[in-house]
Amino acid sequence: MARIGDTPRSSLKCILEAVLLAADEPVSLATLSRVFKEEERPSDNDLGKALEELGEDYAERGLELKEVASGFRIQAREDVNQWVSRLWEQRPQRYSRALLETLALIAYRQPITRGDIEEVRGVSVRTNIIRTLQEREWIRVVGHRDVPGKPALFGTTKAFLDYFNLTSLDDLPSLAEIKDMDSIEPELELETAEDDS
Amino acid sequence: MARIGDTPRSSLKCILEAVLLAADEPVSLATLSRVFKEEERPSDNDLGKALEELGEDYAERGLELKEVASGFRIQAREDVNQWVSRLWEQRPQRYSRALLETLALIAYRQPITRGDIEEVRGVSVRTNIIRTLQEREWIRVVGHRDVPGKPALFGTTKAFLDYFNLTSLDDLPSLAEIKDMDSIEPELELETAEDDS
Amino acid sequence: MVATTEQPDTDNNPPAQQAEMPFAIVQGQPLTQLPKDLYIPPDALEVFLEAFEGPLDLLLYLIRRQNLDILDIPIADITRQYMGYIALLEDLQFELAAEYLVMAAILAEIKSRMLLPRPPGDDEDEQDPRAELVRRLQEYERFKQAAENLDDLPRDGRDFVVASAFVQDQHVVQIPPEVDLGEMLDALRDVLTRADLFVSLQVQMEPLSVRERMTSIIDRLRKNPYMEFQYFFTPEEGRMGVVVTFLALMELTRERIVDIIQNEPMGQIYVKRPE
Repeated sequence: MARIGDTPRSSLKCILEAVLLAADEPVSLATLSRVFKEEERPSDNDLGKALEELGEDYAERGLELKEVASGFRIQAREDVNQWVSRLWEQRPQRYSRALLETLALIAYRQPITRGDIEEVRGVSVRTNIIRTLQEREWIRVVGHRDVPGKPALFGTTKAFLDYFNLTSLDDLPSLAEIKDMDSIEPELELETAEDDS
Repeated sequence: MARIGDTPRSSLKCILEAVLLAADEPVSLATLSRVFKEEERPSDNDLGKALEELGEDYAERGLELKEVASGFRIQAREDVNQWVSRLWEQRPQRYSRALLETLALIAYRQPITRGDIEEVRGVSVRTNIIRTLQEREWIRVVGHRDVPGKPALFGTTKAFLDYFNLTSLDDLPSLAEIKDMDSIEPELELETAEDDS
Repeated sequence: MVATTEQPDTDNNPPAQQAEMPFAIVQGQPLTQLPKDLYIPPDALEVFLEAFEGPLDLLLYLIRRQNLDILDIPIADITRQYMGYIALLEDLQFELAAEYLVMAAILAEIKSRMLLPRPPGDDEDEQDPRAELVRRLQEYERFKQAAENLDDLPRDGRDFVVASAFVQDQHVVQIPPEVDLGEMLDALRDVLTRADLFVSLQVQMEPLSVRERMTSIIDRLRKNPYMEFQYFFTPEEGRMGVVVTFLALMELTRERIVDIIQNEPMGQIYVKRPE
């Protein structure tokens, strides 16, 4: 049986590249490590170095090695997206504002109940939005709040992060600040007097 | 909108590579041609040349550019197949009690026939248990008993001793010791646990 | 409900800089007032309502399009505009989501509280009646923004495509389970207890080295089915080794696994693998 590096084609880097491209989903470091038999298993350090080299090889290519939440994957860069996307007739799906707002609330405020979401949005959340998000495996029930009715608490998944090319929730754009109202207190009475003319 | 070759990442070759890897199936020359807008569409000759170059780039990689009936695709080479295929390995279930009993009897009573094992266990030994243990190279046929049917005699192997970190069968606790154990000693489990790491 | 009593643009005309938002476009012309005699397809208003994600969104729109400070909303003005839209929609028997009506009530309440003289002295504790609404508007706005940011993030299949290579004969590799020695010994104890072997068969207590030796003897006979008896004894193993080998050979003979042959008295003894 051949061993790592017996030929240039089976160098650690080449094996990792083939494994990443053969996998149907991002591959974690643990899984990458497991494709090697115990007696030849490279250290995490060696794996990391080979991945780094592979990433550098891709610097001038239409591909990139990307680490997302559930592991590493190779993807076509945005640079070549205009051509790649012409492979498919269908335009990528657009999502409604209601769905995106619900998803944003779950992402930033998890764990969160449907009631919490409705309170912030000021409207009821339609069931099919929750269902769509669950079917896409972007959100999941992470528990139940200990109040009457035991409403489900939702959180986002690794698949959500993978889909949006993120490694962790920390990579999400930061939320806008909430401004304090006290600063405008003095003008209050003047203003109301005018308004009610 | 960027044009072919504006950057190294969007050279014709890089675009083709990304397109081939983004597609889920072989891509015909006609489809490859169609990802380019009419005004920038390369000739079939240019496409062919770029594909050839791409194939050469892959000479020392774990991948190859392959033309099949329905078009071109990039695939993992046989050189790296042993690692790639471990991606789809099935996580082990646990061995059955029957298998462990059979293995223990072979270890302690070798050389032993299947009939002997059945006699002690009081039930028949399924063929797939014997086969599993043989495939794992923990037991082997060491001979045949000189009785009608010439049943195979099984014994344990060096690999069996290695797996359990034993130098010889004498390192196994004696039957008397086993009888007296309430449950198997913790040190023993600790030892094997370390071995498996 | 307060909302229905007030009509838009009946008394107070909005300030000039506040361009009214068209609620529909008819033949390219934005429609800000609803002519009493003009038929507007209900669909147009539906589109208008669907453009908003609820009353907070509508309020935010009214505030933002006039460049008003969210922290200092002219509540009477905004309430009047809001009520205007609500009334308009109700006039058309448009079925409004309940949330819009609730908001109308909230606005009316804030407006009336703003009119009440505030008790002198304890303005420290007295909150601006608008405070809660302002908090909600800001909270909603930040998530509205977050949703837009989310929409702008690179997205799988839209902004990038995951690359994958073909794999020939993709077959599943079975990884054998780990076995714990203790687990195996537990199994052995069970089976021996079941078979009552601990008590009945003292032969079971023989040292395992004999068993091991038995295996190695047959193994050697596999390669050479006919071997001299003394060949199996190695003096380096000492007395114990000799005893182990002897016991192993006896046991193998008893179990009819090997034959021991002596062709003539005092002659060479052979160990033979049965044919």
